[in-house]
Amino acid sequence: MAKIEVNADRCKGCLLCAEFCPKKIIKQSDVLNSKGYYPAMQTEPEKCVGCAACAKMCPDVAITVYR
Amino acid sequence: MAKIEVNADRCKGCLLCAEFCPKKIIKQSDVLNSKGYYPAMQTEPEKCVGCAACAKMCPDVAITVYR
Amino acid sequence: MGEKVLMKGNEAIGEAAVSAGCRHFFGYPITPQSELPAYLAKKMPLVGGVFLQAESEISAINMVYGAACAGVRVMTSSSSPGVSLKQEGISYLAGAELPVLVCNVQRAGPGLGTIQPSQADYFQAVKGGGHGDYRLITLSPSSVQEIIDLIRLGFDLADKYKTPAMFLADGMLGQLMEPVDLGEYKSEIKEKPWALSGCEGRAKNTVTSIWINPEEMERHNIHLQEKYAEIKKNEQRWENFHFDDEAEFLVVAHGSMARIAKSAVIKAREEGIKASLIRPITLWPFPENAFSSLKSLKKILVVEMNMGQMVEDVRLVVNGRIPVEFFGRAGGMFPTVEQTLGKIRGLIK
Amino acid sequence: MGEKVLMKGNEAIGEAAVSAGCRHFFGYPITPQSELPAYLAKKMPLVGGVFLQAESEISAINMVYGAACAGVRVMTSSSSPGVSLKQEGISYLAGAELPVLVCNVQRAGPGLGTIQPSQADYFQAVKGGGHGDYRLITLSPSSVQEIIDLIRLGFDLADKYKTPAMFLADGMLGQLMEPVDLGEYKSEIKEKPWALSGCEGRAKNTVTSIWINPEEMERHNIHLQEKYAEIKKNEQRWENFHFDDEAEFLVVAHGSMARIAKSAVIKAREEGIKASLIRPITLWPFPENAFSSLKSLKKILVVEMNMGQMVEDVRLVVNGRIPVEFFGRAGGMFPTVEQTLGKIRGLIK
Amino acid sequence: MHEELIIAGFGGQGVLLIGQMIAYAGLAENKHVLWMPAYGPETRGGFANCTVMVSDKELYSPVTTSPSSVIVMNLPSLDKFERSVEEGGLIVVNKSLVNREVFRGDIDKVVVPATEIATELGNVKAANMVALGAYIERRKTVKFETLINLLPKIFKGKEKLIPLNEKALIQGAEFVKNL
Amino acid sequence: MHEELIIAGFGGQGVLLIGQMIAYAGLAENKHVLWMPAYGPETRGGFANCTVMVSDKELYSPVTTSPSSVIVMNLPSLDKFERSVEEGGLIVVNKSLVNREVFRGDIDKVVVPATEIATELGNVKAANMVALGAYIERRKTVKFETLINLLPKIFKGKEKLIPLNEKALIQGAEFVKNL
Amino acid sequence: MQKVFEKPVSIDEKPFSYCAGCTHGIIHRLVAESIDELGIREKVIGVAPVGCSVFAYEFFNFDMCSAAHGRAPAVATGIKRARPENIVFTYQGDGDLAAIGTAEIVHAAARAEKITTIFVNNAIYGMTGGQMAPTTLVGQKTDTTPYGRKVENQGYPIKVAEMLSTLEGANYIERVTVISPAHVNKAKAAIKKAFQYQIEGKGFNLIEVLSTCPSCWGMSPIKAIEWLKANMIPHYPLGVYKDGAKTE
Amino acid sequence: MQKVFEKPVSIDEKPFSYCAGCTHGIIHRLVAESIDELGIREKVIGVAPVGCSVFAYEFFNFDMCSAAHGRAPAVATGIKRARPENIVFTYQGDGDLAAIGTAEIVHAAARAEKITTIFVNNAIYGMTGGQMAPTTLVGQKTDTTPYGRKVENQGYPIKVAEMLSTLEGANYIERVTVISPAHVNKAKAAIKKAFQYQIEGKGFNLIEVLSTCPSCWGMSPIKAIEWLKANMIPHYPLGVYKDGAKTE
Ligand SMILES: Cc1ncc(C[n+]2csc(CCOP(=O)(O)OP(=O)(O)O)c2C)c(N)n1
Ligand SMILES: Cc1ncc(C[n+]2csc(CCOP(=O)(O)OP(=O)(O)O)c2C)c(N)n1
Ligand code: SF4
Ligand code: SF4
Ligand code: SF4
Ligand code: SF4
Ligand code: SF4
Ligand code: SF4
Ligand SMILES: [Mg+2]
Ligand SMILES: [Mg+2]
Repeated sequence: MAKIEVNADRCKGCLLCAEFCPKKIIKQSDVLNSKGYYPAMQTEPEKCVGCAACAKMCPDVAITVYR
Repeated sequence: MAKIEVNADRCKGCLLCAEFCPKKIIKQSDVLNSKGYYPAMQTEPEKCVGCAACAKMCPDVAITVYR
Repeated sequence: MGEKVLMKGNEAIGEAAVSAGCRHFFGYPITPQSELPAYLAKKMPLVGGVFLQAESEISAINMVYGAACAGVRVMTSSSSPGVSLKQEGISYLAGAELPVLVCNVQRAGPGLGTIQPSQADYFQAVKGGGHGDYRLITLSPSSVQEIIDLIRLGFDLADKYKTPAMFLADGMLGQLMEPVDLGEYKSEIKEKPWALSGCEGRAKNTVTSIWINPEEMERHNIHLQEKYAEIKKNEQRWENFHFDDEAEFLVVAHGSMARIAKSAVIKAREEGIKASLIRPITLWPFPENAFSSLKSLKKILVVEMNMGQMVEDVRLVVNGRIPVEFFGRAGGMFPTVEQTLGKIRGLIK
Repeated sequence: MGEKVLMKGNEAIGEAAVSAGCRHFFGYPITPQSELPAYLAKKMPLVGGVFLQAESEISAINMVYGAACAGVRVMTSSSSPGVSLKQEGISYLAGAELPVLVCNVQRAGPGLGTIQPSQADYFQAVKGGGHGDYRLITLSPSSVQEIIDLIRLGFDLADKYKTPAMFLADGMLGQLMEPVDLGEYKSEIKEKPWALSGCEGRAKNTVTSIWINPEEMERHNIHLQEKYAEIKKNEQRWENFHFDDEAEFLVVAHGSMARIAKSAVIKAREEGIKASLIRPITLWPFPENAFSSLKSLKKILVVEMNMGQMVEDVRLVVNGRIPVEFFGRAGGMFPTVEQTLGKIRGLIK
Repeated sequence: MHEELIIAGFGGQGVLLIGQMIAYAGLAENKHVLWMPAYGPETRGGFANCTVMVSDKELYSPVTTSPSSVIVMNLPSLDKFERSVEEGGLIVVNKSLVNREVFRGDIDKVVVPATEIATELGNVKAANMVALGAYIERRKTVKFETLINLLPKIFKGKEKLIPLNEKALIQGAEFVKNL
Repeated sequence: MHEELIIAGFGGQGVLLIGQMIAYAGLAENKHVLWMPAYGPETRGGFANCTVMVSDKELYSPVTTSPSSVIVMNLPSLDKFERSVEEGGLIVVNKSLVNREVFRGDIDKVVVPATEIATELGNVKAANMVALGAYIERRKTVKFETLINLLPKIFKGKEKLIPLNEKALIQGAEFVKNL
Repeated sequence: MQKVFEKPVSIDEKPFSYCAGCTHGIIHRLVAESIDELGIREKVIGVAPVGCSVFAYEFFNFDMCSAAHGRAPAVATGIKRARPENIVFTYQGDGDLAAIGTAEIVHAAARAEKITTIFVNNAIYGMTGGQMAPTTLVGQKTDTTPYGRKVENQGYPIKVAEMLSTLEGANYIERVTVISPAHVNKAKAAIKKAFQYQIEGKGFNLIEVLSTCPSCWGMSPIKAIEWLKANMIPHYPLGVYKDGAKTE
Repeated sequence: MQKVFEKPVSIDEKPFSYCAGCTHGIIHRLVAESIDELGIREKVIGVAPVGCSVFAYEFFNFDMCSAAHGRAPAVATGIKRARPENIVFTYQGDGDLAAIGTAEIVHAAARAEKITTIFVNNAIYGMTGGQMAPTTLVGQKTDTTPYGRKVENQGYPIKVAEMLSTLEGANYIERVTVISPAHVNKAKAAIKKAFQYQIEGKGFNLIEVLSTCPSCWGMSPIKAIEWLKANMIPHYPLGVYKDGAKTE
């Protein structure tokens, strides 16, 4: 059991997290955040292995990982 | 047959020439030049082999060598 | 008269330099003048010129020194912090009497400050930011067209007097886009028999700024001062704007600030205030002649995008004849038309 | 009162700095101030201080910036060309409000110039050689004893106002040896809660000179100007020499030049000329208060070891009330007692 | 005629470009013109705006604190510039990105769903042209044809974009005509 | 008492040192004193000179163009400074390195073979002390004993040089007494 | 569930101002994590450069100052000499460190200054809008090399790690990158070690981090990572260039 | 009898102002001889530094200018870019080149600037009276290291030839000295080659010459030569560090 939380206010929608998620379970949301970016979101939390690859690649320290 | 000429006005009496002359035939003169130095002079020209070691070591381009 | 084209101030600097025969530019990137190096990086190779990005402003000013020694027309450009770094080099250029053009597209300081426009490097340019007694011909444009004209003039004056010239603009002008007429321009490039080119067929040439013997150093300084006196006599330039025999109030402003002040003067005139304006074009030599007769004037207002610099030169030339007031804002903020108008109204009291 | 000892000006700078609690010196060699680093290179290790020869004047001023960020009393020293190189750094120090002491033992320029004494960096020090609107508290000593006093004062004022101070001497004073009384001196070292020391037990501290938002930048500039106004109000210092209600002629000179001018004033008095002298000690703030009442004065003569710099500040304060004349020499040459006397005599006509 | 116009929006919405087009058009019609961007440290993202002036008379101050017209492409720009429009001036609002009314009652308002119209035309990026078309139709600062004639110059090297942008300009103008 | 003295010679002849000694002695006698070297770019070789002032009054100008006394240790220094001595002033000449007469008739002259005397004493370098002794004997700017008392301080760490220099000082003074 | 990854304490609340996908942000985080893990946050003093990271003092949560362009090593020297007990580091771009600041970094290294430098090499001047850097690759187009960097005009890119490794005063020099989680792990270890050495009183320590600049390279963040891998790494080989010089 | 050795034409009549026995003079002569032999005197433009050789323009008999302290490589770059057909060289001391001028020399080398640099390393600042240079040896006493250079305070001496050889733009770098006729011969060959390369359009070329400073070292000229041999050569090994980089 694992999951991630994306801090939508820090996220800039660069999608490096999505690119490096081994499970390919991160997508861009279609709701603009306060700074005009579409933040990332986890699509299928149940597949998450909590590897933190996404968080390690996040340039905006927007991801918290739980396991 | 060889000899050197020391330009007494350029010479500063550092005696590097004397030090490196293989024949040890250069000495300091005891007549002050216009700048207050005692220039070098060749003592036994007949022993000079014209090797120019003196001239090569002269920092003031004061030596002309003839052969 | 050629066709008018729209041009950004920073690009106009580059275009004018090339049209003045400048084929060598050495600079280091800094906002807000970046369009200039970008423009010349594109253009120079096309006209057989040299664009070189130096490793620093210090290298750039010394490359400029070298190219000037070699006798070519050469320019460098930067903005405030970068120009501070060039001060030693500028003093060397003045001492060695080398003609070059240095551009400062001013931003606000002190320190790293901000990239917004400012006129706070006036003192640095006209009083000498570097060491020793020297002066820089200092030109302040007020429109993109005038950028073209003054860049060309800057090269010509530098060559004529064998001295470095400073082109002192600000970030607002650098970004401003206006129509310009490039016209036909033929700069007369002076012979430079003193330049370094290899001593073939002549005695060796030497360029230096060291005169270790104080008697010689003083002679050189006196020579420089005589040259500066000559420049002061010949090269004062300014614009009179509604400055006539009836004017009661005079605004003095230069560069972008003069544009804003002109709008304020017009509004003041619409209100019936006999306002006028002098716009110094040469900051050094300061256009003292513009103030020779103050006629019907009651008060002078100096407006600057700084905390009060040119006002000192105005006070020096007015020398107590009439009151000189000051209004300025700093840090990338500038007096607006309304604020300036308010200050003009305030003069009446 | 302690025992008097003979000391060279340059060494006195070092000794005074140490006595003022300065334990950090960063500099780069240059004539004619070399005795100072040599002195501190010997002394600092003995008092647990740091002497570091930087790789350049630019590094030195930035090391000084770093040490000042860390909250210690710190000094750098150079001579004219080297001080030009420090201009960006000085502007940063002013912007970041860091208290440091910068010494300039002036030599003649422009350019490499000569190593003989000069006062030609007056403009650079008091008008701002760097970019942006800032001011440096600028102190000009006239004797070795005063070097001791003003170095100490410089540190205290820098701390008090959180601003860089410039100690502006010249090669003549640097080489001059005179008796000094080191006295008992206890500098009150201010707490510096803003300094960087690691954020243990408190919120993080930040030192910077960037205010990218122009509104904030202007606020910061206004804050600086208010501080400068405060300094101008509180810290003007000067010496009156035979300047009384009957004086008809006033000489204004500072530093070494004031010494020569005093001898000339004395000779003029012997000739029956009612001569007097004002010696500015703070060059910035310029001692305007000294000129508040010009009483019986007929003429003012400003004498400088340059081509005319401080004379502008005198003219600004006199503002046309009476004529201000100038005499100066440059390039390591300086007005002699006889020449100055001649100029004083000339005022009578 | 003396127009002082501010155009504001997000970076990337092309507000600088349409400002330059008006300046070019004014120049082509022998007017006095100027164009000036507001620049910030972060050229990427953030806000962008520019000032354009077109006049029969010589232009002095390049900055205006009371523009005669304003085009706002998003909400923050409306918030920032609404108050500055001079009395009787014009405001053009990109309704698609502005979810509130214009409060001012003393100015002319053109509220156009520029982004939506552009999206319909096939490229959201042409919203600036829609707004420009609407503005010119209402204000007539320059002639509409002058703008259309500029397109080949503006899109030099990207000629395939011309028809779309021309259509967007026209739609913007049409929208106003049909108001 | 107000003495303005210039001491000049080759670099290495110790002219700066004897200047400092006079200043130290003056200080010890509670006089106003100053000492200033003339410095050049080439510290090595070349010429050296310094100015010393000793006075009952406060000292202002540290430079003098008309010294009350001059000590010249070689010919170029005589050439350079002879004319500047004020009327009625004193010139001390190291005869050993000056192969001409002093022209001035309006000043006091002490011509002493300082280098020769020093060589006889065993060290040519003490010529400066000979000249100093001669100068002080004639001019009495400071007391002779004050100078002698200074020697341990001046030659701290090189104490073995004291007797020679003391002798040189005395010989210089004796030479003048016997003139 | 437990938090296994979160924002380090040494990162401040204020969101970064970097462009989307710019790896400056990853490097910031690695610095902050290292400082947290070493327990030195309250002893650290950082020096921000002039470059895109000019506002680093807003993003890190400890004492910081900003230096003039290129002079961070001199500023850090001033701080370290004044407070040898603190941990001092500079964070610098390639324009800052390898152009205008060349003398300062060379001499900080030569002096064996006991500081740590994080050197972010993105082969371009980001902040000023994309001009050539000393590390710009041959052929690379930038604002000031519109026809591509040419050897005849601009010479060769400088390999900072290699150059500084010739200096005896350099204690630890490694080149890393952050273009994959594995690279990030390695980079983190290097950065931490560069601080660890300083804690042990050893200097000079520098980590060169190859970084992307999607904005000025004109690429998406992901394309930028690919470009870095394909073009930068071959010219700037990753690895340890120096470790444990003879400073004790 | 024929003249077999005389003052080169490229040496001016004016006697040198160097101290007696200072090897700056030998190096001057070697530069002049090389220029004479290559027949380029009328094409040469030299750049004098700030240092004891600040007056070099008086001693050489061809076009010269003097640069600000440390900036000779930038000045030479300006000249060479303006007049590529001329032969441009700088003559610089160790303070000038390796301290204040570090950035300028590194970047001239990185740019493969087609110039020649004669670098006179005498481990001290001569002109200003004997302060520490970046090349001052550990333990060496100078005016500003009165207790000897200490690694803890001033770090390690910089090996310029080694450092610059890491730059791809450096074409030819050799370290020589002039402490015996044989060394003089070698130094001459190196200097001549450094000009020859420039004639062929190749740069950057630098010859580091270990040189004495009898005055500031406080030694007789002959003792100074011995000291150089015993102390400097072990730390600054003679030899070719780079030859024929990939500039064409
Ligand atoms: C003295 C000075 N020169 C130039 C500048 C302009 N400037 C700001 S940042 C920068 C370069 C930034 O590039 P880099 O160091 O590579 O950092 P990046 O933005 O790529 O992270 C320049 C030239 C300045 N602020 N100060
Ligand atoms: C900007 C500046 N800083 C410092 C100086 C003072 N200065 C003159 S020469 C010199 C160093 C000379 O040493 P080096 O380059 O080794 O040459 P050398 O005299 O030993 O041949 C210095 C620091 C100067 N003239 N200008
Ligand atoms: S923790 Fe791993 S699996 Fe889960 S979202 Fe992140 S990268 Fe994907
Ligand atoms: S990597 Fe970070 S900033 Fe980028 S999309 Fe993912 S969460 Fe957002
Ligand atoms: S040429 Fe040779 S032998 Fe003759 S004097 Fe010179 S060194 Fe001696
Ligand atoms: S080497 Fe030259 S300067 Fe030295 S003593 Fe011999 S001739 Fe004279
Ligand atoms: S410009 Fe480049 S380096 Fe700067 S923040 Fe944007 S992507 Fe990063
Ligand atoms: S000081 Fe040293 S380097 Fe300079 S000329 Fe004298 S011996 Fe040569
Ligand atoms: Mg970069
Ligand atoms: Mg040296």
